[in-house]
Amino acid sequence: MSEPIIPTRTLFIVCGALLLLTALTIGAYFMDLGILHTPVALAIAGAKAVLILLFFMHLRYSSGLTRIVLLAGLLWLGILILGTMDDALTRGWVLGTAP
Amino acid sequence: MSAITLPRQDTYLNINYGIRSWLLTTDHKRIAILYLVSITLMFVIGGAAATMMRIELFTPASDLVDAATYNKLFTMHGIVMIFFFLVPSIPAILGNFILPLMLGARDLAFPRINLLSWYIYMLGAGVTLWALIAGGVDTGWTFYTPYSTASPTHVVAATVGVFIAGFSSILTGLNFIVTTHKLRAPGMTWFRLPLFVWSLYATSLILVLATPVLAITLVLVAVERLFHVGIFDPALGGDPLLYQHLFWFYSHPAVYIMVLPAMGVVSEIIPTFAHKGLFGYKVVAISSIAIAVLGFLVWGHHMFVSGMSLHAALMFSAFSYLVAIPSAIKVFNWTSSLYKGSISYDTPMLYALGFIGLFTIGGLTGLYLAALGVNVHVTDTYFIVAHFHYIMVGGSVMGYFGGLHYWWPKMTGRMYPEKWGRAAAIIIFIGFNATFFPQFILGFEGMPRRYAAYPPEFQFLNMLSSLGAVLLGIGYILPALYLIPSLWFGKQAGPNPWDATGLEWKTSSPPPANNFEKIPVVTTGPYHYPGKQDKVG
Amino acid sequence: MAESSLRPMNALGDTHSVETSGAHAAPDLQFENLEQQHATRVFGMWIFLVTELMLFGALFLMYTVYRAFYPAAFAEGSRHLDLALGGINTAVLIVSSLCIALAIHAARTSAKRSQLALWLLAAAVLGIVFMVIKGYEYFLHYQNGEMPVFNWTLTGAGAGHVQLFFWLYFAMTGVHAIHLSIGIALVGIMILRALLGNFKPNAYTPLEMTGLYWHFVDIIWIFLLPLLYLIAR
Amino acid sequence: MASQVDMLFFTLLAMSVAVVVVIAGLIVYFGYKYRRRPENLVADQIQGSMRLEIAWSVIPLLIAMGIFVWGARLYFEMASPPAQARDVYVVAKQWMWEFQHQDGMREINALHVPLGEPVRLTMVSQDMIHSFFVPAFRVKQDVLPQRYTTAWFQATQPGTYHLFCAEYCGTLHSGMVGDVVVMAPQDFQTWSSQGDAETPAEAGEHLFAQFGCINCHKADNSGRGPALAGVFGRTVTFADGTTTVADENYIRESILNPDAHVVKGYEPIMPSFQGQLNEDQLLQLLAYIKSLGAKQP
Repeated sequence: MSEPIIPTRTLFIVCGALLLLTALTIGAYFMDLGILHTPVALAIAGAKAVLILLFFMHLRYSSGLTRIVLLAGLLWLGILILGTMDDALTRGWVLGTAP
Repeated sequence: MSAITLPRQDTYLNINYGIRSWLLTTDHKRIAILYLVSITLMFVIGGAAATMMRIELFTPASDLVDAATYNKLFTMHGIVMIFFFLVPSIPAILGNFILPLMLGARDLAFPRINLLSWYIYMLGAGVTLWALIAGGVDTGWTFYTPYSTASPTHVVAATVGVFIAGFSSILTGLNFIVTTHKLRAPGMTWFRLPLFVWSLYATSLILVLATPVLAITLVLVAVERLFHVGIFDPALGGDPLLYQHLFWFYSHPAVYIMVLPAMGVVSEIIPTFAHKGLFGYKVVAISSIAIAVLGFLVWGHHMFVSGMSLHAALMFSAFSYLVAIPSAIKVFNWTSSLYKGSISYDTPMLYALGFIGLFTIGGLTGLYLAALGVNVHVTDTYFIVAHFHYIMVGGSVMGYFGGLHYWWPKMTGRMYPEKWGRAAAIIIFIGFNATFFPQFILGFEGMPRRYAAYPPEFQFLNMLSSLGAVLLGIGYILPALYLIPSLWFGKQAGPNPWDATGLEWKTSSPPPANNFEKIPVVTTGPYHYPGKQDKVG
Repeated sequence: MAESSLRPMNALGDTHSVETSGAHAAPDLQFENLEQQHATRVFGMWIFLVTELMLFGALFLMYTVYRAFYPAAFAEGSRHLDLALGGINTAVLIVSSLCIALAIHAARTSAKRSQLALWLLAAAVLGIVFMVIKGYEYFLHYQNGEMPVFNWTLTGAGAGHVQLFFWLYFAMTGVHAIHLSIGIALVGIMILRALLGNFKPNAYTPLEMTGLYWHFVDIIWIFLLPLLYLIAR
Repeated sequence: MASQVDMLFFTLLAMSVAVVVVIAGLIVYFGYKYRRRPENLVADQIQGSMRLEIAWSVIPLLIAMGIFVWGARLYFEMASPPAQARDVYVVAKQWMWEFQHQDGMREINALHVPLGEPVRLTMVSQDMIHSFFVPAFRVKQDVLPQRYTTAWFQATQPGTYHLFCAEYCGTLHSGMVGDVVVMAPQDFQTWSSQGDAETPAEAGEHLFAQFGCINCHKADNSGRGPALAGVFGRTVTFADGTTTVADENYIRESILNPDAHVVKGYEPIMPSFQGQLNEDQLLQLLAYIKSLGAKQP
């Protein structure tokens, strides 16, 4: 309860930034980015998530413990996806030949 | 009621009476007792299925039950024992009872969620049992697709039951993590926590992080079955190996859910009965966390012959060896703790020593399975059946029985008959080895698992195993025969019958509803026994 | 500590079920003070959100694997989605998150129940708007024969893989919609409690937890938008 | 291969016996020596020893890494069949094994192989996941639906050996067993010459004509699809610039989902043959396409 109260102005700015980023990601969709399409879209989504986490979920003002909890969750999600993709993407990997 | 009349003392048991006071309780100790009753019931059901299987396997042909029934038996045995006995047993019974006491807290952080998780467990168990009674399930506890979407049995109900029970696990894990972080008594720093708390914390991490993955996967299997088309369907380009990845992402760490708490119990019992601190306390504590973390990197070693890529097989094999190290460290430290101790052989200690021996064998055979070339031959045979029973039964169940005897006086206020206790421990140890050691040889000779009928040359070893199972069965029945009467006829225990050091022994037995008259202040490490202090060692 | 142990037990022997939402209430038995109780509950919520992350994580994994296997079919499936509706829904959820944040701000700065309840109501209404738009999208998929099992008319080579995409689309958006419905229900309860005057500037724990949940559900959607709608033109 | 696997297995066995003897021996020895007696009521409080901890972490780790490398080498050998291996096609279904030899012999739940010659299995399942397991040869490989997996072995002793399905596949899983019969090479010759059925490659050639594949995949590369001679085992380049080695699974995908990967320079016009060919026929087409490669110089 000792968490600071975030001023409404900040909240409105964050919301505006989120809406802007949404417009940006849809704009990027109509540009010809080639292979960068998905990375750009995911980077924008990541930025939006960080904004929400920091201000709406006030991670910016929370204890280190909360951040560790979140990072642990992301790390485990990473383990799940990387471990499985390691199999899925290398099935064609036969000895003596390139993947 | 009581055989001996004593001055009345306020305890969590006699604070009030009646079925309502139990079913609506939020006292972690009463919830632990609720779990004890329901989980014991599930153990009996799972055990009955195992008994039927061992009788059937006495002869090569499938003569006692037909193949379809046999398949349902091993499925029922697996589902009930894993999801409804091994996973919840130590955390939900012993952990629930002891964790707040050990921390010096009055309850868990979320008492009502704790009760809710018991109801969820009962609901999950009920749905699963309905599936088993209504005609059974024959997919094996692994629910591998595409068979689980094609099997003509009650797969949906069984997966839904396991799904529901998963939330019970998640809530228990969540409760333990938050409690350990936020409700420690004054002075109870992280490195003053008893090792049982460390192991429960590590277990809870796995419960919280792995269970949701299994939950959503099983839901999708159920949906796929109901609509006859879906995400794992090979005909659409779906990948059955993806199911296996998701399944083992939970189910391999689940092995550590089952065995880590037992390791914690052993780490409590050894100091108490050797009257000395555990050798390498910090290393043992951190190794629990290491097991929990590394345990998430190895799930693919269940899939070495599944058609997984060579590259992934290499990775998972290498990581599997890494996770062996913290387990080995624990074994070495437990053994070293006996050095220059003052050792007494009460029942819990017998279970703990049995645990070390059986877990060592189980762990070492894990190295065979992690070796890619050897794994190809012995996986999916009785070798692997023997291996995981050494870990889960030789490890977890020994730990559970050890812990149950160790904390029985605290939970009930009564002592169990020591001679009977020791006899049962020894019978279980012998019966266990007689049952499962022959299965290593069977597996190496090539007998596949989940076979209702088998070639006649495997009969001798199967007979040995079945006879051993009779002894094991007797060993498991014995504790029920002396523990229940001890509630009325047992000797009064007193607050600290074992001369142990944990905070749980600093309050009366059974504890009062609020756990402590006054919250204790902690000033020393967990196993502070008198004796010559050796700093270097 | 000592004083809480002297608190009388109620008739059920349930020593812990004292409702503590008002500022005047004492903390639950196991807590030393309200501060600790608040911190503990919020921490518990974060752990719960991590389990939710892993739940969605399994779906994200399935998506990743199949998209890597069948990129063309996923691009094809994505072209069947209505980006305008998806975009509008994203904006709707973002604004609803703002409303929740403003509601908590109101709870912590002013004692006016009506202001708090209004922001909550706005969030709930926006949540319902999202569900209505989502339902309309589902209806369009049904009409266009893009709903596996119920009405599936896409044929031709690779249609199986497109169907896989739609399975994942319905699984991911469906699980998200279930979560959002729970969120709307929670906010509904919060509105009632706000009107009853349950919250005070120093007693708003349930609001805080509801807010965390709502924002989390929002974040999931923020990732669903590019993954499902924005694959390739 | 069997003897190599056993070598590692028994090395591990010797090591584990040693470890168990040491641990159990120490427990019994300490347990007896330091049992609680009136003169031994107070224990020595030994906190631990960092040196010991490091020793018993690092040494087992080094040993474990050694075993890992050893096991991985064996696994790699198991995954690389010799080039001149005899091809056998396997179709698994509930609850039987079907084998098809290159010279036309077909058999069910029995596999005849010549002594001393490496045999390479290309396997696919028609329904569930099965697993091809011959304990005597230390070979085991899951058989998947819609995807080819391979395994190989070389018999060193004549005789009859158990063949098991090792992956649970439904009611009669334990009945999905058969025999592997290892015969002296000349006996095998006699046995395999009994068959007068067409070979898989011949059958595949007929299918190639019957399903009209030949209209586009013309031998002189003048058709709308690429010529298939020599394509097997070659690296092919797709329209998006990625490449792959044309193996069994790629050929399979090209027949059933031709749009998934279109070879550079060609239009995605090939229809899918999903549902029109059974597993046997797919293997026959595969055999034919492979045989085309063999004809190339």
